[in-house]
Amino acid sequence: MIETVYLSIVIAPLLGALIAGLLHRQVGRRGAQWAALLGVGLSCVLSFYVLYRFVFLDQPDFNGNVYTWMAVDGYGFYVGFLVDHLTALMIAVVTFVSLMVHIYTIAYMADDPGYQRFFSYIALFTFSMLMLVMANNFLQLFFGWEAVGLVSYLLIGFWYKRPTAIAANLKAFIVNRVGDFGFLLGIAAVLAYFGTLSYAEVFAGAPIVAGETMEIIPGRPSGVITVICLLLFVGAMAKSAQIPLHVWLPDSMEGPTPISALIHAATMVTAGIFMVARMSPLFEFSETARVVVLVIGAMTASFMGLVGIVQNDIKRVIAYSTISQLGYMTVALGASAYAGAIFHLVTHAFFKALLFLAAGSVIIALHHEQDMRKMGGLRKLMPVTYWTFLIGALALIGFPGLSGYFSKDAIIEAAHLSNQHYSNAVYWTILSSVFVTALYTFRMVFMTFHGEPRMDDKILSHVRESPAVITVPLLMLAILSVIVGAIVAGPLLFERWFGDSIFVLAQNDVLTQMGLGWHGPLAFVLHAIRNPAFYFMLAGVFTAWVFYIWKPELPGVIAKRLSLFYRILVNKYGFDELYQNVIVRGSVGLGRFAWRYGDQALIDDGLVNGAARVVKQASASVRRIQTGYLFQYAFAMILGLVALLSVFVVWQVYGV
Amino acid sequence: MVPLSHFLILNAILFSLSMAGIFLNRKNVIILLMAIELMLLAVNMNFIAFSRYLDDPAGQVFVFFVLTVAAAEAAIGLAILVVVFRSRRTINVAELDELRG
Amino acid sequence: MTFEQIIFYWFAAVLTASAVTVITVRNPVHAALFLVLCFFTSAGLWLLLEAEFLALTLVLVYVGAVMVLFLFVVMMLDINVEQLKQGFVRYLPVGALVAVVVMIELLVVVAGPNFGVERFGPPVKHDADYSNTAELGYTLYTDYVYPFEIAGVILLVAIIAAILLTLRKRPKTRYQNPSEQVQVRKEDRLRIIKMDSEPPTEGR
Amino acid sequence: MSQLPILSIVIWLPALVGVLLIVAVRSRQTARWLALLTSLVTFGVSLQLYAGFDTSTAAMQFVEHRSWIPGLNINYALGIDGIALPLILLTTFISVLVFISGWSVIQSRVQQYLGAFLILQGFMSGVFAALDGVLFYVFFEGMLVPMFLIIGIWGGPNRVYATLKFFLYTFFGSVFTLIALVYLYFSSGTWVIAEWYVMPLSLTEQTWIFLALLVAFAVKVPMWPVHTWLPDAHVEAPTGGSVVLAAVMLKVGGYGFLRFSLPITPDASSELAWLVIGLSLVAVVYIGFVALAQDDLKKLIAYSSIAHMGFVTLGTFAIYMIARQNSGMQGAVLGLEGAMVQMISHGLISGALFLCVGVLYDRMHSRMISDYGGVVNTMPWFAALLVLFAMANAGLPGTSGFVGEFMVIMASFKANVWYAVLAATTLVLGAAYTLWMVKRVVFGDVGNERVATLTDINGREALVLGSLAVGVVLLGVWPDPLVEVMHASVDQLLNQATQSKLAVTIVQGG
Repeated sequence: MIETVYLSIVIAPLLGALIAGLLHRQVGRRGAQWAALLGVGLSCVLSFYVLYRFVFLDQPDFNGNVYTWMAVDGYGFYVGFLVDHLTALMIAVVTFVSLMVHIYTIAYMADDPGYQRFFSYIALFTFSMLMLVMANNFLQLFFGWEAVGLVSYLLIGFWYKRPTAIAANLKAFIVNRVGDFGFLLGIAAVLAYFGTLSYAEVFAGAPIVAGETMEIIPGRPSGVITVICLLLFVGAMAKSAQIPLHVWLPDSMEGPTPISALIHAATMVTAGIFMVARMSPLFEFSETARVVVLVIGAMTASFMGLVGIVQNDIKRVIAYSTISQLGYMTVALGASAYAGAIFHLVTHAFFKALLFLAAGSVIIALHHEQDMRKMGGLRKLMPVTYWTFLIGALALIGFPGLSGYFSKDAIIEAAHLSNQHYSNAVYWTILSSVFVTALYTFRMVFMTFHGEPRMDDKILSHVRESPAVITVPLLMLAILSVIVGAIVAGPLLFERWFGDSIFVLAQNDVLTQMGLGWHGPLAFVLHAIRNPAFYFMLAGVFTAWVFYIWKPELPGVIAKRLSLFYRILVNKYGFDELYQNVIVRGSVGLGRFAWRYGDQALIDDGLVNGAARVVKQASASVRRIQTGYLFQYAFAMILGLVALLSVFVVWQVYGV
Repeated sequence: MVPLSHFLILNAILFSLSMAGIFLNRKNVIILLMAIELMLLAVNMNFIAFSRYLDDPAGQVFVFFVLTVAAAEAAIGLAILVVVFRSRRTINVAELDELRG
Repeated sequence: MTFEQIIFYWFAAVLTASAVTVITVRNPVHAALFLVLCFFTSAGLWLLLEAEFLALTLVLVYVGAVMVLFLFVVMMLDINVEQLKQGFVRYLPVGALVAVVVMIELLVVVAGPNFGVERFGPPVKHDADYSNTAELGYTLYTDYVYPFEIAGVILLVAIIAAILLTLRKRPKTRYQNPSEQVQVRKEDRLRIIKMDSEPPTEGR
Repeated sequence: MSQLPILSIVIWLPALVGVLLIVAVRSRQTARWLALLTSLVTFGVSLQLYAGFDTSTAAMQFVEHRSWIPGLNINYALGIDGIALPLILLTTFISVLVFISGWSVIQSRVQQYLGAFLILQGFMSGVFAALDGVLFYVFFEGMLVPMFLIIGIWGGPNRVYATLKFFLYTFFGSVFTLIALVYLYFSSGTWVIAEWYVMPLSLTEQTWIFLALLVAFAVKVPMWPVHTWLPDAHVEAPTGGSVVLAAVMLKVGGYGFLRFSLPITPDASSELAWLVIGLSLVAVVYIGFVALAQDDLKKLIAYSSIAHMGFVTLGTFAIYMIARQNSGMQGAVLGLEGAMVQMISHGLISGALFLCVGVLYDRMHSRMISDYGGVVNTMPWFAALLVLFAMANAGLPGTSGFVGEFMVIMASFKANVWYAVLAATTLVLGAAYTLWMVKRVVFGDVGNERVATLTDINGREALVLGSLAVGVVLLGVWPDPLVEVMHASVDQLLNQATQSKLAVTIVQGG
């Protein structure tokens, strides 16, 4: 029975996608919309049913295969599902956000000619994401992993006429492929050393394999688990946009806003976080890998947050904020606070989807204007949007009581308590990033909703609150953004709700340590007064207020004073230029070089045609012997005969 | 009584002379053909001499065949020569270089 | 010196001398005539070797047919002798060298000890009624009958080939075609036309 | 098992009808229907092979055996095992598509074109089914002639150069094969390929035979650096020719390694595995970069073919490196079957991509990427299919392109980490060159007025591309039916390929 439910959760969005995509002419706009909506809606309802069973009915974990993908060489590759607490939570989040986005899309994409296509894509995305989170083995995980990449590719390039969009989707796919490169190698390593790809068997075998080493560089053994974890983490870095593979995420904002909310904020980008959490039984056995995770996460959290300060495109600000928040989650992973990462993932999914959708609401109200310098003063004109946006922003900066507060604070505290290498530095880094987060978030709030309107009068006169299909999802998400933290913080973080889904070695278990000071959510909120993060946050908001409301000329002055620093930030540390000029140009240049000089010059001209040329020249010189005069041929024959005869005679007669 | 070796020596001389003739008259096909006839003559005489000294008529039979073939060859060679002359108005071998590569 | 030896040396000397002349003389007609002399002397030598039939054949076939053919061709063609003799001297050394080398080699082989010419005794004396022709014919028509027939075919081929090669269609030549003459029908020659009878005109 | 000589029918029915078309059929329409019907019947008959195939045994099945040239001990012997079966099915399947796709494209000498294809189809099936060395060689060479004509007569402007290059390259290789086969015959006294598997050979002999075979098969695959004929041939070939060339003919090389090199010269294969693996990795990485630099659609796909075929040879020879690891042979079968799957999958994908190029070429008569742009605006269905095939070419999971690459990378990781690392670069490179091409051709605003006038695929093209798409997705989602037929044969092959022949020699000598 429950198997049917699990299967339906996955299949329903797929059916919706297929109907909306392949039969789009037959079913029409409404048909496609309802097909996708019903598919995802059913999936969402069932997911919450499953979550309900896990939370209240103590549902046992499910781990079963649907069919044999391939059985070779003693290896079994299956398509199968693992549903435990972690999965149950994830599918609920994914389908809920997806459903909200579906509803929102009805209005947002109403005038788009690719309406059916869009529904098909997002339903397909939901299917892929569910395959990813419900996988019970690495192969299916990789399938889902790549499938979400594919749909992300299709969706970023949804408006395929825009050159920027199709450049962004290519970039997203290729960068993700770089991650998959590591990910697939990681899977290969798992298969090679565990002999199976099934989670259960791999995790069971992890303590045994933990002692083994392999020689990647001859003579320098490295721990197998460390290698596996690092390779897998490369995949996570691309998917979850960690430095230096983050470059695709800001560009992916070329996609329609619902996509930014669904894929590039709430779900797909968290796949990496989810994956690492899922692999906690492996990561726990590699301290090196966790240090790397920790440091990368901290770098991403702080550096990308800084970039957010100088962006003017509202969606890009949110995008950089997403990267920064993903950095926080990664830090949590590195500090072994996997539950903390998942917790932040959940809360972030809600408030970031909220922010994106609210931003989308603004954008559509302003006729697809995304530049914040042409916004302002929208507070009165779009009250619902404003208030939901503000809730999202407050959740994002971790205002006490809102969901983001619990999750982010847990992460900071986890970094504080962690006894990893560099954890101290990491702690201070992410603590200071709280200030940055608050600064750019409220810069965005102030520039968009406060102050004087800076748009054309024509546009201004048309601005009005968005329709219900947009505001309802906003409100739903806003409510969740407020309450979810307080509700789930306790069980999720400190009461081991995840059970066996997440494995933490006792000596790394920072959350349990932290749980000693846990006295319920209210106490935790009150605790904020004694929390340095709180003051960092307030400072950030205050700074934003000073810069963008009180003295709006200040940012320009500071930018001029610190022009070097400013330019670095505006250029996003030059990652894009570096990749474009060195790697992309370099690859194409290398390809051209190899083709021109390797294939064409060396092999074709040198070897192939060269051989022909040598023969031709040789025969051209030899052919001069061929005079055409019969008598010369006769002479040659006679002379040859005479010569042979002479040899014979001398040899025979004189017996040389 | 002439010993066999005398015949052989004579034929060797005759053969060498005709070979020299091929070199010397390389442009004149007619004399080339004549030199070839001369060569065959030398060979034939060897056959006959051996036939005589070995008392085996087979050698003479062979000469008979050689004569047949030589006659045929001369006939066709001259016919070709005539055809060549008709088309080129010369029998100068130096101008016949169709085989040139 | 026996009579045989005198004849041999005399004929040998003439043969050698005329052979030299054949290859050196300018005029092809002279060369052909000296070649005829070669054949005659050779025929004499062959008689000495008791190959009467072949000696006569040589004279008849070669002198009578082949050399006449040569002469005929030489005279028929308008040959520029001067042009053909060019480069004669240039090739003289190499020709002479080759000739000498070949001759020395042949002599080394033939006259040297390896070949063992001396093992051959004097030729068998035949009876007076010995017929070389009969002996040759006997061998030819028994052991060598198939090669003989092939030789006949070769000659036939040579004849046809020579004719074919030199045959020239002359469009203006007038000739009778008997088969056409025989096949002729009445309709080809005679046409009977019906005409209206006309009254005599006044002018007549 | 039925008594019909199914294999002979699969080989000779198309070949004979092909001859008939060339010499006797006047009407173009008759020729088209006849060719299509023949290929359909052949495909139907070949499905009988799959239906009647016994997956539990490694023995040859559907065996036919007749004496052919008794004086030289040459037999007309046919049979298939789990390695040949999928390739024969691929051949017959692709052929049907070629006839459908070329329905109205070729207008000159239609009968001869179709006839050449039918003959080609028969010969290709013959190569995979031959059990006798001479028979194999006859088909192996015979294949070249129709392909030579197809490119040479119906090809592009530079076709003479391309055909010459194609022919000389492949001929150069096959001369060495002939020498090797003749040597094997003289040392064994038989042309039966299976007998050669058990024949003892010294390492020196094996090395020479291996190298001789390597030259031939490397050209066919094609491996770096004897690959440059392929882009030229593809560029000049008509669409159908490109499809068959990429989809089936290249597979003969990979099949040759499995059928000849590995079992006949196991020790030399082991000794020289580093060489083949090295060349395969060069093919994957170097050619990946070269593909990135192409401006010509067909060249790009051709180079991508070379890179993908690198996986075939890598998977095939990785088994020897796994054998040296001293940690059991697990993974070796994965490599071999991965190579097989990669061949089948590449057959479908590259065929599909060339057909896509054909669809574009028929409309615009240009192969240059820069002449296109924004095709999706006017040809949405086509664009959808092209993106699907491009994704498959980039090895997206859920398409057949992933399965083979996945298996080979898994196996090569067992062999050596760095093999896997280099092989896995295809994930990035493959995606880069394929999707960059897709971006420039399909996406964007309408590039020029010629693109604006394009019409979407018609029913015939949709049928062809659609059936390939179904195949690609089906194999990607559920590859088990394909690999299942291989298991027994591959297990046996692995035994033969890793059983040293040198020990046998010593036993016999002592």
